[in-house]
Amino acid sequence: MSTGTNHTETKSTDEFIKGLWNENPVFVQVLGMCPVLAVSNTAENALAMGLATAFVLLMSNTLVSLLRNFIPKEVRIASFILIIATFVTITDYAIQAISVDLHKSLGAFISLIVVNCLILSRAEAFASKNTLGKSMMDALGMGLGFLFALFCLGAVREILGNGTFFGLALFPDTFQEWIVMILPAGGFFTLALWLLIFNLIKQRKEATA
Amino acid sequence: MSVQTLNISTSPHLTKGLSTETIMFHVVLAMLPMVFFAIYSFGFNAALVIFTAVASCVLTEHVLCKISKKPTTIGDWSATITGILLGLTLPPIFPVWMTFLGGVIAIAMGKFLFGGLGYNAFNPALVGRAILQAAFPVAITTWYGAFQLDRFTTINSSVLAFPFTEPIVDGTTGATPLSAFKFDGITTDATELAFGVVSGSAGETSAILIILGGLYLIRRGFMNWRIPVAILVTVFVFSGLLFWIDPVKYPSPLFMLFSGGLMLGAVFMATDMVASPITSLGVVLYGVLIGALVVVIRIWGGLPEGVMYAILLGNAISPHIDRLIRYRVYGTSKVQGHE
Amino acid sequence: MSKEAVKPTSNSFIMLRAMVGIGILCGFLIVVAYEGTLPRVQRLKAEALEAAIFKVIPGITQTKTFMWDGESFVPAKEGDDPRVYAGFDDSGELIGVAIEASGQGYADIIRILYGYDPQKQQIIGFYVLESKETPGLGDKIEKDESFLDNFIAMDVSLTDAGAIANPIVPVKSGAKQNDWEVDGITGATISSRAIGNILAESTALWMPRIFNHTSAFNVEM
Amino acid sequence: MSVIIAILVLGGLTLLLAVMLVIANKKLYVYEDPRIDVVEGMLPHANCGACGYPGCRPFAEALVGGKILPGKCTVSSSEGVESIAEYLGVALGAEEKQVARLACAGGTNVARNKAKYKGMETCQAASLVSGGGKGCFWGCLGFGDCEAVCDFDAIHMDEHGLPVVDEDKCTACGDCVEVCPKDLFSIQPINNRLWVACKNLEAGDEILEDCQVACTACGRCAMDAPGNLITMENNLPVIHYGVDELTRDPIQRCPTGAIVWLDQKLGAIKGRESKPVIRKSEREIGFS
Amino acid sequence: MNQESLGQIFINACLVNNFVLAYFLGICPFLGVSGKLGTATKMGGAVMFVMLISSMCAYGIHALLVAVDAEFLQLISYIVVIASTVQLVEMFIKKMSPTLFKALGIFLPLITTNCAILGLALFQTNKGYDFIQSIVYALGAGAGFTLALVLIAGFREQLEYAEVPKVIRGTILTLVIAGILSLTFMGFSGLGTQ
Amino acid sequence: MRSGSKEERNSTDAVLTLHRHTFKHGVHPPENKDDTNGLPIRRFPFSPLIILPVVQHLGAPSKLLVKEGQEVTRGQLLAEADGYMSVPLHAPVTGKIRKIANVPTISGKMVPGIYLEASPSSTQELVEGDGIDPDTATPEEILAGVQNAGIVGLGGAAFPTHAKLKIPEGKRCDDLIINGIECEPYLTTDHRVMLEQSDDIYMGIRYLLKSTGAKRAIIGIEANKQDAADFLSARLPDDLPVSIEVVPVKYPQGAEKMLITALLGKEVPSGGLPIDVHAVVVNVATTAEIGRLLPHGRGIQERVITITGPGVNKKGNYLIPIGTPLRYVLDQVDINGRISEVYMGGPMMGVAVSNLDISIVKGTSGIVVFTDQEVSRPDRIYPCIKCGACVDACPLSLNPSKLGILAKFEAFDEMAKAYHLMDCFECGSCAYVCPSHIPLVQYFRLSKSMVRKRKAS
Ligand SMILES: Cc1cc2nc3c(=O)[nH]c(=O)nc-3n(C[C@H](O)[C@@H](O)[C@H](O)COP(=O)(O)O)c2cc1C
Ligand SMILES: Cc1cc2nc3c(=O)[nH]c(=O)nc-3n(C[C@H](O)[C@H](O)[C@H](O)COP(=O)(O)O)c2cc1C
Ligand SMILES: Cc1cc2nc3c(=O)[nH]c(=O)nc-3n(C[C@H](O)[C@H](O)[C@H](O)COP(=O)(O)O)c2cc1C
Ligand SMILES: Cc1cc2nc3c(=O)[nH]c(=O)nc-3n(C[C@H](O)[C@H](O)[C@H](O)CO)c2cc1C
Ligand code: SF4
Ligand code: SF4
Ligand code: SF4
Ligand code: SF4
Ligand code: FES
Repeated sequence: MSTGTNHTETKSTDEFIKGLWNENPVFVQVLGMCPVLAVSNTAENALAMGLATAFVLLMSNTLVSLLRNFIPKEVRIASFILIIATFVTITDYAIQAISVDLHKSLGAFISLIVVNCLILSRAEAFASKNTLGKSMMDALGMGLGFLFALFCLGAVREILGNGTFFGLALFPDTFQEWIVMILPAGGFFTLALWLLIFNLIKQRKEATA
Repeated sequence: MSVQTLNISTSPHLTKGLSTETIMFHVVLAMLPMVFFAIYSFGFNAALVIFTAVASCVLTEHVLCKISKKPTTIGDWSATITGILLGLTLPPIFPVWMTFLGGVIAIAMGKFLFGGLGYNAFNPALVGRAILQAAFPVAITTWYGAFQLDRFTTINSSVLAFPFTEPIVDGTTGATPLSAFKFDGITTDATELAFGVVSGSAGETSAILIILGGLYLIRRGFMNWRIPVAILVTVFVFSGLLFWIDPVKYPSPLFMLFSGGLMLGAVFMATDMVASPITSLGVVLYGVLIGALVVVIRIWGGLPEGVMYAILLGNAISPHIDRLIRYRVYGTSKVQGHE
Repeated sequence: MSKEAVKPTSNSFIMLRAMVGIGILCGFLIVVAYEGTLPRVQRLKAEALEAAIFKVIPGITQTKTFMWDGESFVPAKEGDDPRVYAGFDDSGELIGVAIEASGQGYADIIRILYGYDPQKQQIIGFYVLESKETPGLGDKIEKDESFLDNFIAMDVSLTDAGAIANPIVPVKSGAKQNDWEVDGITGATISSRAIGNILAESTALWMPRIFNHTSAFNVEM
Repeated sequence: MSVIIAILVLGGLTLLLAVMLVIANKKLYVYEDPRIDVVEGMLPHANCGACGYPGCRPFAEALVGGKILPGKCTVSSSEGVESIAEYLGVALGAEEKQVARLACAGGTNVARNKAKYKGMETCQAASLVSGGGKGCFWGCLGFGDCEAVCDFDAIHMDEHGLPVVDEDKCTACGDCVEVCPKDLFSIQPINNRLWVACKNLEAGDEILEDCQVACTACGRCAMDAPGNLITMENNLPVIHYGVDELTRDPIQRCPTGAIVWLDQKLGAIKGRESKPVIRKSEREIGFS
Repeated sequence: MNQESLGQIFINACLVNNFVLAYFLGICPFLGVSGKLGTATKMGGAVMFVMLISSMCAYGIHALLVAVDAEFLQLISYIVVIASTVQLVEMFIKKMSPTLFKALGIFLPLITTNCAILGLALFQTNKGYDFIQSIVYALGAGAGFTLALVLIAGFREQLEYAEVPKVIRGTILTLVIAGILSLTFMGFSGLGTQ
Repeated sequence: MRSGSKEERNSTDAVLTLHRHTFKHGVHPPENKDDTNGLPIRRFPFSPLIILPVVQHLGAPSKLLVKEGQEVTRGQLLAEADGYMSVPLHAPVTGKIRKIANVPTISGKMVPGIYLEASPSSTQELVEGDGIDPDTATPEEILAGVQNAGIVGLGGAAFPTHAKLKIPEGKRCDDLIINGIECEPYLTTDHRVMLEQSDDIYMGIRYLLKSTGAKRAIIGIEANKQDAADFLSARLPDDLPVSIEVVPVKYPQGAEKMLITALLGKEVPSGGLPIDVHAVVVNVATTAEIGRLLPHGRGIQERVITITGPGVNKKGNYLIPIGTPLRYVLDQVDINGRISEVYMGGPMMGVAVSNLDISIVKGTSGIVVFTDQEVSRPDRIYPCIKCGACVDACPLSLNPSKLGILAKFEAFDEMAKAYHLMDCFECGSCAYVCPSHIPLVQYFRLSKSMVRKRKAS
């Protein structure tokens, strides 16, 4: 597996890949669950939320990595939170400037990116210890991994729950929507389903390995 | 004396001779009159719904056992019970494909995930119904009148809706007594309710047969009588109190007792021993809680009926009841309630 | 394995400096973003509101915001409350007034905007600004044609005493007989009732005010 | 204007927070040796307890505290142990590898059951029901509790229902010793290859009825063994490892094959004298 | 100003719009700390406590920001103030009562980065609650969080001893139970309207 | 209820009436006593070989006094008590010690023992020691007499009776309870003893009252043995403060804790002994044995055993010498068909026999034999469906359902800490009623042994 072991110097691309798959923040680490569940009722929302999160993650990882030698250990958490909150605020305004409707449907969850455990944990566990380049790759990987997961959920929930994909009707008019998928319960169930799929894949891999 | 092999095993060497399978089978027997009455009053539609529910539950159970490489457990009748109860809680013109899905959900999510027979945290049939209700709220609140003349000649197009398509009901739909009360303030006569000449879920319409089935199981010792009694008494007393305060605003306690899914729920669903508390006192508390929730949801909530939600909440509380309410162990001074 | 040595307890000053420095930097970044996006955000919001007003008062070309100062309507400035939006046609003639109202729905607060025609004493348009009702069920209040038809010409005429003659009442689907009744939606009874109740409450407050002060809206554009 | 407000507000807030943290930092700092984390990271995290500590972290604490040497960890590979020793600058402290040994050879082909046990299929449970029904009270019941308990996959039941220890995988954690209700396992240095594979305390040939490879306490092995290598105690031979050099000779004296030589490759070797038991099938249960 | 009665606010925040089961807030601790009932109750207590504090803080900060016309700093100020207050409280408890700290303290840092806390602050501002309403809102939300946590923990403790298929054990099972509970809580809908 | 004074007895000459109190929960297994409860006690022939484990009691092993080859006479001391928790062993027959070697026991363990060959020609006359007079002896003398007679509890536990009778410092005994319940299905030993050895029982009570200092004795009898109760009350000597109480038929009424609750309305504290509620419980057969042996200074060498079950043709209540091999016993009573299970004790608590070479010991109260046809063990075990039947059966109000699930997942510590595992006395009521056929008692026995093991290590 590609997580850098032994003597080979880890490559930045490894950092990228690991976030996408091996250490996927949602399916493997189970982090940042609130937005994953709340804003994945349509593929579009999921995508937007994923992008917003990835952006904040990238920016904050970058800044944290840049400032890592200036921040004493004792105040690091507080400093990270400050930095993250800043980028979240910026993102919030940016989305408002793009589309009021989008902002309405993402709701309070843009603000809640601040407390997304994923971002703080990457800042703390990775960016504060690694060089700028690696930290950015890590952020990109994790961000895209997060986006990917969100999208997986959003797609399933929208297709079953609404009969559409990115707002486009997929089925004839007579399609019966499964409204439960759009409800909170559907979020829990869909995440459980994806986790199950991931676990099964993992299990199979281990069995063959 | 010819001895070859002695068998050895632990005491006790006697058993009462009752088995889980027997209990479950008798529950099925006790429900049969209801099933027949449902078919009698709602015709082929109900027959198809109930049959589909049972078939899908049993099939799901069998397939899951195969997948997990365990011997099949369909012989213990518990999947059949789940299927019958699921079928009985659905509207008689519920589409077959949705019913089938409900059966799969009930067994897979309500039972198998938790470890199968004996471990289900919630009542599997109600898990199936709850998810169906959330997924297809319109279809599951589309009621059909009982004793339609053509009930043994035609099958409603809604029942045969093509999988994944919206059902289209032909004929007029009827409001259930509860929603008639909630939204239009009309109450229905309690005797009509008791004998089941109203519209509603397939199995909830005849209180008398439900009670008879329950009495049979109680007599055979297969059912804990405290649960239905606690629920029904609580509903009666609570709603009676409200009725006494303001008979215009609140429905009569008899109406509360005999309408909706209360009877079926109290007698056959809240009594599922797996998801209910184990001690007598705990069971009474559980019943009182369910009864109170039913009244609260029906009277103050946004939904006309709350039996399903009340029972599921009761299931959620029952591990805590079991933790807090235990028998006082012989020779100890205090009731065990702590960790 | 990171080989980094554990830092000894840092100098307090370094900590203060780092935190305050970051704080100021952050403040600065936020202000820049805020100031940078503000005009566009405001414009988008105004446009969205305007679009909604145009929808609920058909046939207007311009709008103007008014505030109720307790006695009459005066042109509103930024941030004034409570307010209504008057809609005019090309000729500057008052066509109707749009009013915002809100109340508890099935899931959460529903915010609506409705248009009132003081001439005909009718509600002439209806739009949901914000709702979290169940998609597929409760959100029929935004989309269901027959439900929206309720609000094309809904009677809110006043009695001589200045109260609503026939308060708005929600009724069960298909039971509508009078212009002041809101015909419910099957499967979304709660949400549709909520709309009826919100309207009933809001109209009782605003109709007399607007009807009796129509002239206050006729100001120079 | 808003720039100034923002800077004032945030500057003020962060100042407040920073001051607080500074105070906290001054008052509540607890020192923990960072090497503990590092060493713990190098350990295998099996938490097996073979080192004598309740888990890997306490062992790491003890290592850093100099209370014990890294070689006590029986699970780590030798490189792993070396790297810890190197990191801490201490000696390896490695010991002779130890493994679990089974003192019973009574598989179903040679030992018979007197009664048929019905109930929970574990040795622990069966042993509580009239001893489990095996003819030889001391013998292995064969339900494989030891196989199940071994976290290292070092025990497998053979075709005759007798556990076989994989010497490479065994870490001497002692779980099997603890779980066996008949106390058949013990932890032994790997080079103790002369082995008494019987625990029955009866003397005489009657026991052969129940198990064909039982020790009948005939004492020949002890008589002919060099020096004091073997003595008879409680009707069983006891091998005094380390007293004299181990030889394979005693196995040649044993008429039943209860005393064996555990060859690294070939497994247990019985003496020529012992009656070969060629039966593969299970012996019938019961008696007349 | 919001007109909801205090009882309505409480029921809405606790049951109808339960933070965990309907709003998806605080899912991480919900998944992480719901394995044992003892821990779950303590966590619930700690969250309720922190919610109270942050609700009050948010009320104060909001007033301050409105006064200096810097509402765009709302988010960052909330989070900074909440984080610091929680830390202050943590230190205070540690000093005053080591036993309470043992019961509560270890959860406090966890809670700082919990959506439910910040969500509460933001929602209460959005809804325009006054001081008393805010406090009741915080109490309701905290009670709802605790309720959800305790109900799940009851199941998880019980299901530790169940033949749950191996792939499903842990998070997946918790999510399924949470989903069913979330459906169950839908039964309360409409309760807060009267 | 009947008490000792003459006037009262005359006034209530009717049958004894049912005692109202009983304990909570319990079960009603079919009694199956009718085959043997009408059969008088009969003497069993001597087996040519007697096999005597030296330890037949709970406690320290006794010390052997004889050598291989030695001739012994019936009643002679073979082993003496080694310490306070030990009792002597007497020769049940006149004969010759063939071998001193390990002997098999019912637990499967091999323990030191004696193989004694009976001499067919000898008279089998008893050796007697010094008798003890109940009126003049001191409590200490009585205790010593009980110990010297080798008496252990014949109710099943085989606990040295003198140790139980010794009232610890600071405690007192108010009530002496004579346990004539015999709640185990099939067994009729105590029933016959009450009908045939009433004088011995009353004599025994004299000794017991004296040694414990109790003010009164209560004989507890289950309602299905009304004839025994009536018979005993008719034979009650005037001067004895004894009352006879008939209690409802319910298993396990005979467990001492349950009996105390039924008769005295008190509960023995968890982890405590009857003496903590000022009571001592002794089985009727034990009492009769004391009354029979002490006046003559004899040692116990035989006991009454019910041999019954569908596999036995000559069912009955037999007086059998201790040490008689099981194989010999079964040969004598004519076993029909193929034996498949043999229990020592009743079917609820008795122990299954794995080896017919074991012998009758002092604690054996019954032998129940089943053949292939009768034994139909449920082959399918279902998971616990939480029906609560076990919870409502457990006389100690434990939660066997929860305990069973925890045991299945090996959570032994939690069982002991939170669910009172160690209180369970393995009565089997729970497993008897369980519709899922969960081997609850086996779980608990195993769990208890694991807990003890962990505690020890
Ligand atoms: C046992 C049982 C439980 C039920 N629980 C519910 C419930 O919780 N909610 C519900 O809406 N309908 C439930 N139903 C179906 C109702 O009783 C239904 O007939 C009721 O009147 C539905 O009214 P609605 O259309 O207005 O939702 C249940 C039926 C049964 C048999
Ligand atoms: C998952 C679910 C979502 C619901 N969402 C709404 C909703 O958004 N609006 C609403 O009015 N009722 C909602 N309901 C309530 C039911 O549909 C309710 O039975 C119905 O409003 C009663 O109405 P009817 O008489 O119109 O069928 C919901 C019910 C369920 C089960
Ligand atoms: C479940 C259970 C049932 C018992 N049943 C009886 C019984 O029926 N008769 C009896 O004498 N002792 C019975 N005992 C033993 C008594 O508890 C008690 O030990 C005995 O009566 C004391 O007398 P002993 O020492 O003379 O045997 C039972 C014990 C248990 C645990
Ligand atoms: C009195 C009684 C009521 C029952 N009720 C239900 C029920 O409501 N739903 C269900 O799925 N199974 C029910 N069962 C069957 C059984 O308990 C069920 O299959 C288990 O819940 C599956 O683990 C019932 C069984 C009995 C004896
Ligand atoms: S060695 Fe012990 S634990 Fe292993 S199978 Fe034999 S009896 Fe069981
Ligand atoms: S359980 Fe026994 S065989 Fe397995 S590693 Fe431990 S000591 Fe070795
Ligand atoms: S065996 Fe133990 S748990 Fe079962 S009923 Fe008897 S005392 Fe209770
Ligand atoms: S009797 Fe058996 S199935 Fe019923 S609760 Fe007890 S253990 Fe479970
Ligand atoms: S993302 Fe909400 S608590 Fe972790």
